[in-house]
Amino acid sequence: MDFTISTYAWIIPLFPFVSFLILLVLGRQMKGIASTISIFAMLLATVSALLLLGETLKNEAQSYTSSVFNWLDIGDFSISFGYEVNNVNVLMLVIVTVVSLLVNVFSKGYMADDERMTVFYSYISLFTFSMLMLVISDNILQLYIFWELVGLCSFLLIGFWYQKKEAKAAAKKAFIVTRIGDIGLFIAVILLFWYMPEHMLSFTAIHNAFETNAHGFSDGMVTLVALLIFVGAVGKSGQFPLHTWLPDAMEGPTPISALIHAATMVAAGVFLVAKTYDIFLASETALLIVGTVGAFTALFAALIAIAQNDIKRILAYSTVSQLGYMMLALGLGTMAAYSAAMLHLFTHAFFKALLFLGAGSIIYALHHEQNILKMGGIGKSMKVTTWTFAIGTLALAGIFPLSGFWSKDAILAQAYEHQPVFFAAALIGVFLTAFYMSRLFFLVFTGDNRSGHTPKESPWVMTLPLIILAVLAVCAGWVAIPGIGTFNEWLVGETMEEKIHWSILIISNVVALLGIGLGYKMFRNKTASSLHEQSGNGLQTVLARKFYIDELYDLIVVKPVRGLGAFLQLWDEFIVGGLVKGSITTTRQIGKMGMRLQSGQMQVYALISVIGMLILLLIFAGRRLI
Amino acid sequence: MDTRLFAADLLDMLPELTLFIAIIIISLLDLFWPKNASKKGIGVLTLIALIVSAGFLIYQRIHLDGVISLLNDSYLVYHYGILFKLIVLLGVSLIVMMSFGAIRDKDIPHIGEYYVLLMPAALGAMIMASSADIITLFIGLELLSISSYILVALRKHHTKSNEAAFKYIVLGSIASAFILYGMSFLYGMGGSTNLFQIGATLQSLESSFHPMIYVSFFLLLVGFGFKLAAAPFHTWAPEVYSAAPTPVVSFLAVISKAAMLIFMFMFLPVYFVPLDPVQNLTIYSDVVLTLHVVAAISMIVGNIVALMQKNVKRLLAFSSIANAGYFLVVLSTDRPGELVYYLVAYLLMTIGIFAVVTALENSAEHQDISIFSGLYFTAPVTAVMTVILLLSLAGIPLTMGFLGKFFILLGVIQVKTYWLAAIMIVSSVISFYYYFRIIRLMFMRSHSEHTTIKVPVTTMIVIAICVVATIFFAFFPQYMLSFIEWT
Amino acid sequence: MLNSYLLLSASLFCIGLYGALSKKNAVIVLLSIELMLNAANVNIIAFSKYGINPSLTGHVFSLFSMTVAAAEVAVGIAILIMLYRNRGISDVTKMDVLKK
Amino acid sequence: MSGQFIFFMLFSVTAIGGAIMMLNMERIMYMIASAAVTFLSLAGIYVLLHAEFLAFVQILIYAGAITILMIFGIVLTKHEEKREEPKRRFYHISLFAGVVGLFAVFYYVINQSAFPAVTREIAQDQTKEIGLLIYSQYVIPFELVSILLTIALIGAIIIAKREGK
Repeated sequence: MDFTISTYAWIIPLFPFVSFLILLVLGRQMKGIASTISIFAMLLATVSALLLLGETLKNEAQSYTSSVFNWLDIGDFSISFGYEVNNVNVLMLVIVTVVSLLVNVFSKGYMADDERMTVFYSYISLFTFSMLMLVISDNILQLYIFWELVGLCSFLLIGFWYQKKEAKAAAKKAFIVTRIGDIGLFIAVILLFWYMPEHMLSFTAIHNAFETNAHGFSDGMVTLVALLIFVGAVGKSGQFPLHTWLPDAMEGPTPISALIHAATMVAAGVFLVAKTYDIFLASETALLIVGTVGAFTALFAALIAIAQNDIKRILAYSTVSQLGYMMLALGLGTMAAYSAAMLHLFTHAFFKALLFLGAGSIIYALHHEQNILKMGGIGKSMKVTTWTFAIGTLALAGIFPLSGFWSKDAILAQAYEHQPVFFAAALIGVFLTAFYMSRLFFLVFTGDNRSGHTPKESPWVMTLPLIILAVLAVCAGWVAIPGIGTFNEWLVGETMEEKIHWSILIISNVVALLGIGLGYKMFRNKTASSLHEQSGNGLQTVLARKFYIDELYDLIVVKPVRGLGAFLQLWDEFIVGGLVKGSITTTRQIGKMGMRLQSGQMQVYALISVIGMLILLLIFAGRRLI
Repeated sequence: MDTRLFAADLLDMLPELTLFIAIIIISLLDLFWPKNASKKGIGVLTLIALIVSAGFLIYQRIHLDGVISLLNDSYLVYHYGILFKLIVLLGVSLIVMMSFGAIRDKDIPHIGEYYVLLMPAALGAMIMASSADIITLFIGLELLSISSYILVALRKHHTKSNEAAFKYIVLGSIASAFILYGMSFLYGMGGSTNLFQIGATLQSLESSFHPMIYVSFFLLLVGFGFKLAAAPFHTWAPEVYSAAPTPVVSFLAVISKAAMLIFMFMFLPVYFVPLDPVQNLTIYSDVVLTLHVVAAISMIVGNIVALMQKNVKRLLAFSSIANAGYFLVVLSTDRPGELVYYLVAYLLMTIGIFAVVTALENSAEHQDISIFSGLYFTAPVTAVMTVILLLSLAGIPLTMGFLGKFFILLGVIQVKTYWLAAIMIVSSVISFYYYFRIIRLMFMRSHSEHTTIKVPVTTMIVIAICVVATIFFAFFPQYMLSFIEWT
Repeated sequence: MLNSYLLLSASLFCIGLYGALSKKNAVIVLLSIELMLNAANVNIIAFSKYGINPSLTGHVFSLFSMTVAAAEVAVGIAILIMLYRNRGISDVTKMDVLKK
Repeated sequence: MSGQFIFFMLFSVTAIGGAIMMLNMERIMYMIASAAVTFLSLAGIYVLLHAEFLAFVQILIYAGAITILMIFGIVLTKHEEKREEPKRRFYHISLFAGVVGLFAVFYYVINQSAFPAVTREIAQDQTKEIGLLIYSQYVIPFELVSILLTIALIGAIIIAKREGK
């Protein structure tokens, strides 16, 4: 075999790992250059990933698998520690390295004042390493291992500002909620282990077994395994009903939100489902559930986003909603929908990272103000941020010809062909997305400055990543222009017949423009006083101010929608929040009971033992004898 | 079938004999040790004795062919027994090394005796691994127990420690009485002190004896659960752990536990008594079920109560109670290989973390969990190694702790005890939380307790050995597994 | 006849346990534990005459257990003396400085 | 009623009586004396069980050594004689229930099991036979016990020793 970069793909994760080790061991002495080390390592990783991409573009779609060493050999089974390079993996590699590089650069400015910068960069490096390893894992156990590690990094980074009570609480919540998903995935791994022929856990083996139907599973078992895997994905990708940790995770530093909680880690759930797609294809039920959960999440997270005032929380719900789109597409069960989901993952990573970093730039300029009602008029003084943010907004809204348009359109077209209900949900979602984004945009960038600070454009280390991401947010979708782009064939490896639904192209654009228009009408050039009055007594204002159009919209569209959003938020607070609180209270109660046993009286201790023994004896021996 | 011991047989007992002779010689040396000379010399000699003994063990393993049985099947030299003994020796050696820097004169006035006492304790544990005779098992157990009572009591000027020692010996003796009483029933029904013969006789007994067989097990369970620190027999552990010298605590947490596992490993086969041949039901299945329940209670109680602890050693006590639960799970699935793997993993991470604790508490002069705060900024290397040990204890991937638990879970799921698997997963998830609390403390800059921390070189070596092995055998479990599976 | 011996031993065991768990005086607690060990010895010796396959092994067994009991009680008393010297108590219910 | 049974009744009544007295006596010296009575009665029981050697050892170790040790313990630790009943009623009730439950279990178990009524005559020269057993079959525990006693000796000395400060 000729020299190929694929063979050396394992080097890519090593760069951030080495940077992690350096920062960890020598961190204190090199506080000044911590960021440089990390950025340099990421640069190397990005270049290698791009080289790898170049190679896979040249070649026919083929996958390269290699086990580095046999990790476990017990009795009759063996699990190797290896890596796999195929087009899906390479796509993810590129996303992760590029976004991570840009976030690294951005953080140099954003975190400049933080005294624990070294720790921050070491966490980021560790995260990037784990994420890259997750991406190139060749078997599901290995994937699980790094799945846990990225979760760990996420946990640490959400609670990075441990002095903040909210950050601590958010880390705790993320911990408990995502754990539920992880347990599901872990059980799925063990079940796969026991039931797969010859205990094989590699993705290739899973693919082969399910494609040829040569697996040892009963139908029910397939559904169970698929759903357990999906539970893992739901936890990580913030799908309903485990989404609640993601908006809270915004308590972490903003660059982290961009990297982990928007572009990469949360997409791991989608990636996992994509990797084990053959299992899902084998079960109709599982597919339907995936699609339904996705569609529901896409819609309802968008609704909640409308009711939010915190800039990062709006973006977080938007992320949840967009991940819902990807799940929706995966639930359709066709290869075209599959590649549409991956395309959306690809484009979303860039424009969402752009939006988050843009938000970071704003927050930085406004001295950590996050409430959009207290912003406004930033457009004049922060030109770069404004323009790039606008591009991100349009891309997310799905306006032609930006990247979000193509990927969202691909999903819409597939939904239209296979599941009209999902299509309807997705279309409403498009409208809502455009609406809440334009609300965000106009409240922040136009109108009076309500923040009490004079914003200054951020330093170039922060604006440069924004510009690069903006370019990507514009162009990334062009790889898959229907009829021209070759994304589908490249990804899936087979040519697909594509119908171009012109009507959908147009409808989705119109709907998105409608949403933006409504937002424009309602939130453009707000002054502090008008905002205040709007939230005050409604009907009197209508008559007095004679803003008929605005207020009519408000009354018949926005109010109900926002009401619904608020209602759905109750789910978050009471059901999931209650669950989290409940589990904490229960453990605390058991803990207190256990503590009470420690009375210091040794005779009591002995009696506890004797009575415990008697109870066990009566239960387990008694049932045989009586 | 010879009931006598010949000089040639002594060759098969060389590892034990080495310790036996070392105990006599070193304790005599200790008597005549120069008054003003450092007692570390005694420790070094002890370490040498342990290493020589381990060397003989390895030699014995290499030349082992099948099972060597002495004294009418009452003393066995076999593969897993040798592995257990090696684990015991490894653990005690690490503890001796840790003690060089950790044990201070003002804490323990009799350092020489401290080192000497570790040897009979190890000898007791080693004898238990070889013995198929209940008398020898009992004596081995008592040798271990009495040595550890004295070890706990060695911190003479520390009133809390005195009290803990007294509680420990009273409760420990009650546990021994239960064990002895249970053994007396086994002896009566089995008509022999040899476990194989007891097992054979019990199987042939008529059903009227079944209640007594059950009772004998539950009597043993009290003592077993007590010394393993499994709930609900665990209540002594937090007190004794928090008051005893830290190296002794790691001895209790690792060696005592390992010895009790060997003990039960020997006894469990006795209970293969058929109850109902049609349903293939044996007393053993009830025994296993009981162990599962005890395991579940231990995991839940240990992990949850640990959440509430502010004292590091109490926290680790509850963590070791939870680990007793994991051990019970693997013990009842009857997979000695997994048991050995997890035992090694547990040994490394526990001794490693106690080595860290001993350095920190000596520097801070208290045991509050805050001794960890800001560690990353005062002693980064130690902090990083501590993180790895804690991650292993929490069972995070790429550590031995994870693989060990993974193996245990595979076994549990294979025997289809799903409820136990669920409890195990959920409770170890809970455990993440308190381990992470410590990790987070270490990375807090503002609250740093210490200005500088001096970790003694020997302690550092112990920590490093534990960390490196924890990582190495997670990436290359093959090396260990092939040694465990060696036939 | 065996049953009578076994019942005697069971009673002694239970009385010993009761004493160990109810008496406040540390010395008496230790003494009660000795009673429990003694009960086990009665069991063993009774079994070595009347049990299944009677033999002298039981005698050896109880010989050992008596030795162990003596060693245990010696250490126990030593620890108690040390504790008394440092804290001035010998009442087990007052030993609770370690509770949390 | 055989003579053996009469003696058994006599010894067991004194043994259990001594044990109960031990728990109920007012003064500590009386408690120890009652315990000694129990230990001596048990030696009698051993004689009934044809364990003369053990009966001898029992008198030596229990009635002798251990009782003396206990008296040492009493003398070296002062004891307030007055008994004020602590308010641990719930504890005492559950303790009583636990112990009675345990005894009930033993009672049931002992009465259930049907041991064969065969007894084999044990060798006449017990001391010699026991010695032979110890030095052949049980030589390992015997050697271990020697270590154990040494350790206990050393331990007891260093623990109880007053540290010169």
